[in-house]
Amino acid sequence: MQDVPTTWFLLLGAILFTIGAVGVLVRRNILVMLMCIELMMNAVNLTFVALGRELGSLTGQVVVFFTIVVAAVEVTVGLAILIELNRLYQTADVDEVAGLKG
Amino acid sequence: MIEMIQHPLFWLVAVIAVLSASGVVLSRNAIYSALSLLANFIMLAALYLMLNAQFIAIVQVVVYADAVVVLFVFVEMLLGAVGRIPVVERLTPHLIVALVVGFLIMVIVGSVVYEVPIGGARGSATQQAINQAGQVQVLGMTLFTDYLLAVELAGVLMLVGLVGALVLTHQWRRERGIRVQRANREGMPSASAGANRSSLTGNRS
Amino acid sequence: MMTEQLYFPLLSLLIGLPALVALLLALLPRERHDLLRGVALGGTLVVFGLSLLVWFLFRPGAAGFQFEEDMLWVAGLGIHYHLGVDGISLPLVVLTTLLMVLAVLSSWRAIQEGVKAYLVLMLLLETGMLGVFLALDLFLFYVFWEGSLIPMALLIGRWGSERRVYAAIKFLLFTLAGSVLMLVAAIVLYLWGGNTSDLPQLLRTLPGQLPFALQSWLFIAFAIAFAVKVPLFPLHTWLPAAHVEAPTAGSVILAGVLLKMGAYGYLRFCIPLFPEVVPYAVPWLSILALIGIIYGSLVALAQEDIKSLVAYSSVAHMGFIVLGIFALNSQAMAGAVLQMVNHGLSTGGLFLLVGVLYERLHTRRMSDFGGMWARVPIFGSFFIIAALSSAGLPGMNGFVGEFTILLGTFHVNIAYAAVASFGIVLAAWYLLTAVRRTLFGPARQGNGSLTDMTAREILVMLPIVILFFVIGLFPNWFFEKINPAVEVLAVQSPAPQVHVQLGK
Amino acid sequence: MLHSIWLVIAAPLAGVLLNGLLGRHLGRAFVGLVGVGSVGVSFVVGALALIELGALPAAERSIGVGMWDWITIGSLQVGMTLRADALSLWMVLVVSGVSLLIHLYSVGYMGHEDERMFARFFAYLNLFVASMLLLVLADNYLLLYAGWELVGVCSYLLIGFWFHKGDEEQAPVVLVDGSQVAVPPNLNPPDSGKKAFIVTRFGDFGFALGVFLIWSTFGTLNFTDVFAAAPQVPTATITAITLLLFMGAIGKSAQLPLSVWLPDAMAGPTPVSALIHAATMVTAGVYMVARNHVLYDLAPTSSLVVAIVGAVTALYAATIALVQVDLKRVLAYSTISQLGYMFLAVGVGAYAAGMFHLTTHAFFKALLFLAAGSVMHALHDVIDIRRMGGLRRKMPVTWLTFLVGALALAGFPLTAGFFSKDEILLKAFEFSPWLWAVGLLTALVTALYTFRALIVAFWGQPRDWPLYEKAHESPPIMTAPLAILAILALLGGLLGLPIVFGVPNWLSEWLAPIFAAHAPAEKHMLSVTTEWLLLGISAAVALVGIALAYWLYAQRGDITARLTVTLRPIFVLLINKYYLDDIYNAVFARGGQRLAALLAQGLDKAAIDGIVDGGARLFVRGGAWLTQFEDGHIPHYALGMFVGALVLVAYLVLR
Repeated sequence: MQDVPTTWFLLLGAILFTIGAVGVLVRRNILVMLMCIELMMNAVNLTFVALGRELGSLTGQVVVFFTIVVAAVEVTVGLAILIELNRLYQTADVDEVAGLKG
Repeated sequence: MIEMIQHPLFWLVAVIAVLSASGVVLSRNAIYSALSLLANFIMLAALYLMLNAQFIAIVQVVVYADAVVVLFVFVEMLLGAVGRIPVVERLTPHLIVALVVGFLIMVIVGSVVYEVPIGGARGSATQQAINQAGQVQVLGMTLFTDYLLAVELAGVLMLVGLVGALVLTHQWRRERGIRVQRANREGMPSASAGANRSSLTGNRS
Repeated sequence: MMTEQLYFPLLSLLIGLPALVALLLALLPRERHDLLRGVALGGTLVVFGLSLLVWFLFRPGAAGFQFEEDMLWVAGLGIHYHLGVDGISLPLVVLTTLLMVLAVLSSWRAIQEGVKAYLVLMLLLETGMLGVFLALDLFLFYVFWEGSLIPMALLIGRWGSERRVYAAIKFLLFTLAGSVLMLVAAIVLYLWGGNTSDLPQLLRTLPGQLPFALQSWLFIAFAIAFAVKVPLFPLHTWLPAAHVEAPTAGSVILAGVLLKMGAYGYLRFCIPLFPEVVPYAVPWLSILALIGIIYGSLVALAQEDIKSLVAYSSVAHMGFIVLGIFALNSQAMAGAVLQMVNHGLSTGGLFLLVGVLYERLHTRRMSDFGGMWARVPIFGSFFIIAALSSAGLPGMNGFVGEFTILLGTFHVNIAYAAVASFGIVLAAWYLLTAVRRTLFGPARQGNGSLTDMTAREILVMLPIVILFFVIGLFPNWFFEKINPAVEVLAVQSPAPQVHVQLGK
Repeated sequence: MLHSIWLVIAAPLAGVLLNGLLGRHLGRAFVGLVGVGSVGVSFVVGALALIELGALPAAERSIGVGMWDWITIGSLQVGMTLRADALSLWMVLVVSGVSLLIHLYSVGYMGHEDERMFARFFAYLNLFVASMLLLVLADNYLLLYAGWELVGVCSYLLIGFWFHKGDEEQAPVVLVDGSQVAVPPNLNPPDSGKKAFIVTRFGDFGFALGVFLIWSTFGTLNFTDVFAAAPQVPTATITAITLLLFMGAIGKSAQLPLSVWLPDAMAGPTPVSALIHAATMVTAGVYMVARNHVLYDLAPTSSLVVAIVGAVTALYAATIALVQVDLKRVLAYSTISQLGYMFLAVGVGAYAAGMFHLTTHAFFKALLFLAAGSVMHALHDVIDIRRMGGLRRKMPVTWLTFLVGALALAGFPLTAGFFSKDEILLKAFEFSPWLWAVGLLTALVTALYTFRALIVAFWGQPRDWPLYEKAHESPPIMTAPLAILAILALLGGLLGLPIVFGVPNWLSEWLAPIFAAHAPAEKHMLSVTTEWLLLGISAAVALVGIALAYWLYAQRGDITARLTVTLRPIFVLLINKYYLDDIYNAVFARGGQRLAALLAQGLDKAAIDGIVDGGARLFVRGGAWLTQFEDGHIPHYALGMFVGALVLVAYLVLR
């Protein structure tokens, strides 16, 4: 019996990534947007690990390890910003937050 | 034995992962989103196990499913009702473009993944080599030799993130934050801003 | 090439000293205005003295560069730190150092805010300008060229009058747009010239190397960069804006030195580097210069703002200089070099005088002046003398320059000379109109409190006026140094047609 | 003294420096002394040099005095070199002599100015003398041009000397039928000076081109070299050169069509009008043509143009002088007319006659102006002859001297003007009877207008009694120069008596080495009878003119008045100076201003700067337009990011 083909993992990664991307784009809740970003990251992580196995390289896993570290930090800081933002605008709706312009 | 059910298991996990991911996007309540996210993370951990990446699978559970999701839920609790924002109210151009872009991403990435053979040099970390030394040990050796600097930097990054989060949410920021908020409101054409301004002028006069 | 008997790096010192003084100024306390001014004045005086030393040590009658300094600057790229002075740059160097002394002196009272920054910028500007005139390496030249741009823009932008920021940005953008083209052309030359940007080396290696079409493009790129600076019609509109808004000393330096950088560029780079293209370019540039002469004069006539009038007169005068340069014979070219000095002195003098007036009346509108000669006789005399010098009165500097330019041009093309000569009539018209509206007529009510020029202001004008007459009466002191340098160019370029050669 | 001829220029220049820089601290007496003394030195040096030159053999009477090399560029070599020869030294003597007298007169005339203005006046006047002497002594065209321009500047400064004065309105002429004819106002001094400078500079534009053409043709600017090489040059080139040089003369000597500046130049102080705008500077054109007679002889066309312009101008200006109400303007038009005579002379090749008339004209016209100045001095600057009358009783010296000047101007037999004018007419007749006829007609008109002015101003009864009561004779420092000039105007004719008198024509012989050396062989001599006849006709015309004036203006004023009504259109035309000023004003002055305004506003501001600023605005607008995509909505940014990523990936995949 063969292992599950790497391509399937990659396809799954692609699907998850797309779902995350669409989520980031359509949701207005900043919290959910952050979650969707995590989804996308995980999709990428999956791709790394799958390819790492295919190529017999540990580098994929090493990268994922760092990605997870970065993701954790990102979430921490992101949520902190979210709290601060909430303090300023009393909302988590991105449509209400439009200060980032020239 | 596990080899036997590998395929059905993959399909099961994959379907759950996609469903839970969709749940993250589609749930009106952010708590449900967070819970869906948790499910998704665990499914991914399972996939990592299937890919023979035990260490990553454990880290996935510990960091993501544990810490990150807990953080999300925590913040959701902290913010309370503000988390309830409808998923889609109406069909805006933005929404259409977003969906088209998403679709295109899937088509392009999917077709590439499907069509293009995986090339590149094969590494030395074959199944046998890993099995001999043990998965975590090999990874650890790699991390603390070849990627030592990166590991150290990752540590520094976490420290900076920690301090950053603390600074951002710390109490003394609040005073200034309100001032910034006032200033921002001054320039913002919203009803509340207008009220704010009038109160300010009222104070002055 | 044999170096001079002096192994002392005189030119480097000349360039570096203002920058060093600027550094010293930066270290001094900002409240001690008079100390700062004194140090700056002392510095510019020493630099002026050094340039005089160069002037008197310069051997007349010899072509080629003197006081050369050459060392590899960016070794990997073959870029040299190559300095040298010849008969074309020497008068301009001395003019620069002299005008800097006068500029510092003239802003003694006019600048009261940000004195330190002002003086530091002035001295950096001096370094930049001297570098432009002394650099013999394309990239070194470019560095100084751009380097002189920034202090000037800042001087206009900070110490100018109402629309100073507009003027400063306009000045900066115009010149930058031009010099970007020059940079590209310089890089192409560098690549074609065997990876060197050293001007004498390029002049040895380039002839015959460049295809004609490429030469033409390079010429155009250089010509546009210099045309902006000169400025030639229709690239001149930054000039009135910059002049009108700049502080007095800024206007003096702008008219006196910065405009010369463009004309100098034509002589130093355009003509020797692209000898094959030059004959084809002559009609274009000459006609632009002629348009500049007539157009500048007429527009000057219509100005209400006296500074604007002097600014447009610069367009006309610089037209004469470019016309002379592209007559390509030694008379017109030597005349053009001398005229650069003349224009620097007479227009610089006019700007100084307008500044004197502005300090007292805070207006530049000529309808606010009138009948001043009775009230301020010293000012009036200086103003008339400067205007007449600018109008080319014999016995003064402007005459010698204009006459030799026109004489040389006439030899090459009668029509050009005829049109340009008509410009002299127009020059008399607008300058005398300025004199008429400023000094003559019944005295105006509001100008009752007007005081005449102070001793310091007279001291500023005196060297200029003395030079008017010295150059007008003894121009050979200058020509003996200028002639060899321009004769080389006149020989390199196609010789003018001689109609009938008789007599003697 | 010949080799120190530079002293002639240096002395007045020293006066300029002294009076110009320190004048206001020195006191009037000292300033006057410096002014007069320095010109006196010039005169003495000039006279000594002339005597010294006369002692030399005729062939050697040309001395070049080099001072320093002025401009040397390759083949262009111009020296600060003066040339002392019969012509230039004669001019030196005339210029410095007349200047000396006028300086002396000015001490009195300008006495009421404050010290600063007094010193300034003498500085200018000395500068003028130096420039004029440089002009006549120049050894090359460039130096000549330099002097030429410098005298123009002095003229500019001196015309505008009273720079605060405004336009002077003139009372309209009331005719006997009650109708009025408006008289154009007198232009204010500063604008007059400006006008003079610019109009003459227009002529100098041609002069400069002529100098360029000379260098381009001959490769040298020295008179001697040019004259030596001239015969080998094609006539067309010489014609071009001479016509261009004549353009300068037209401007400087106020000939048609550039004559408009001279009447307005009368806005300057009267000694200036006498010195610059009658005796010396305006004759520079004549001197220039005489100096270049070698070239003009080679270009008959140019000579003809010179003669015709001269003749036409002579008549044109004389007719205008007939109706002027301003005494100085009568004299100004008379000057233009007499300059026309001189050009007629040099145009027909009678250079010595031209120089002779130049000399006598300097005497009698300076005299007339100074006398007019004396009148102005007495009447507190009133110059309108309609307010004078009967002045001969109050100002006997002025009256007598003015009479002498008028007789000379009118060509009364045996006065200086008679002989010099007659010589010109004689030579004109030789050349072409038509030109002679024009000259004769002009002579008649000249006698008429001269005595009209004289009679109206000095004869009859005072018309403005209060003014008359205040009138007084001028102080001796003013009347002494008048007397000397009157003697010269009477006896100046002795310098060049007609050949038919059987005595040598001294001036003609003195100048012979200059003019005869290159002159073509005499064409034909008139018979003695014809000469006597012509002389008689000239004398008769002068007498008839004077008599007619007496009859018209002193005896039968009623006829004149009715005549004016009958000939009203002509009268209006003349009083408006043939409308030449108005045409120039409309076309050049106002047209130029309008063109300038159009270029400044329309082309420079709107078009060129519009393009520049428009380009800048385009970028600003573009930026503003682009910022609308940067609306601050994070999902929009995110979408942009995704689209960008998508495009990049698509590019990489589909490449």
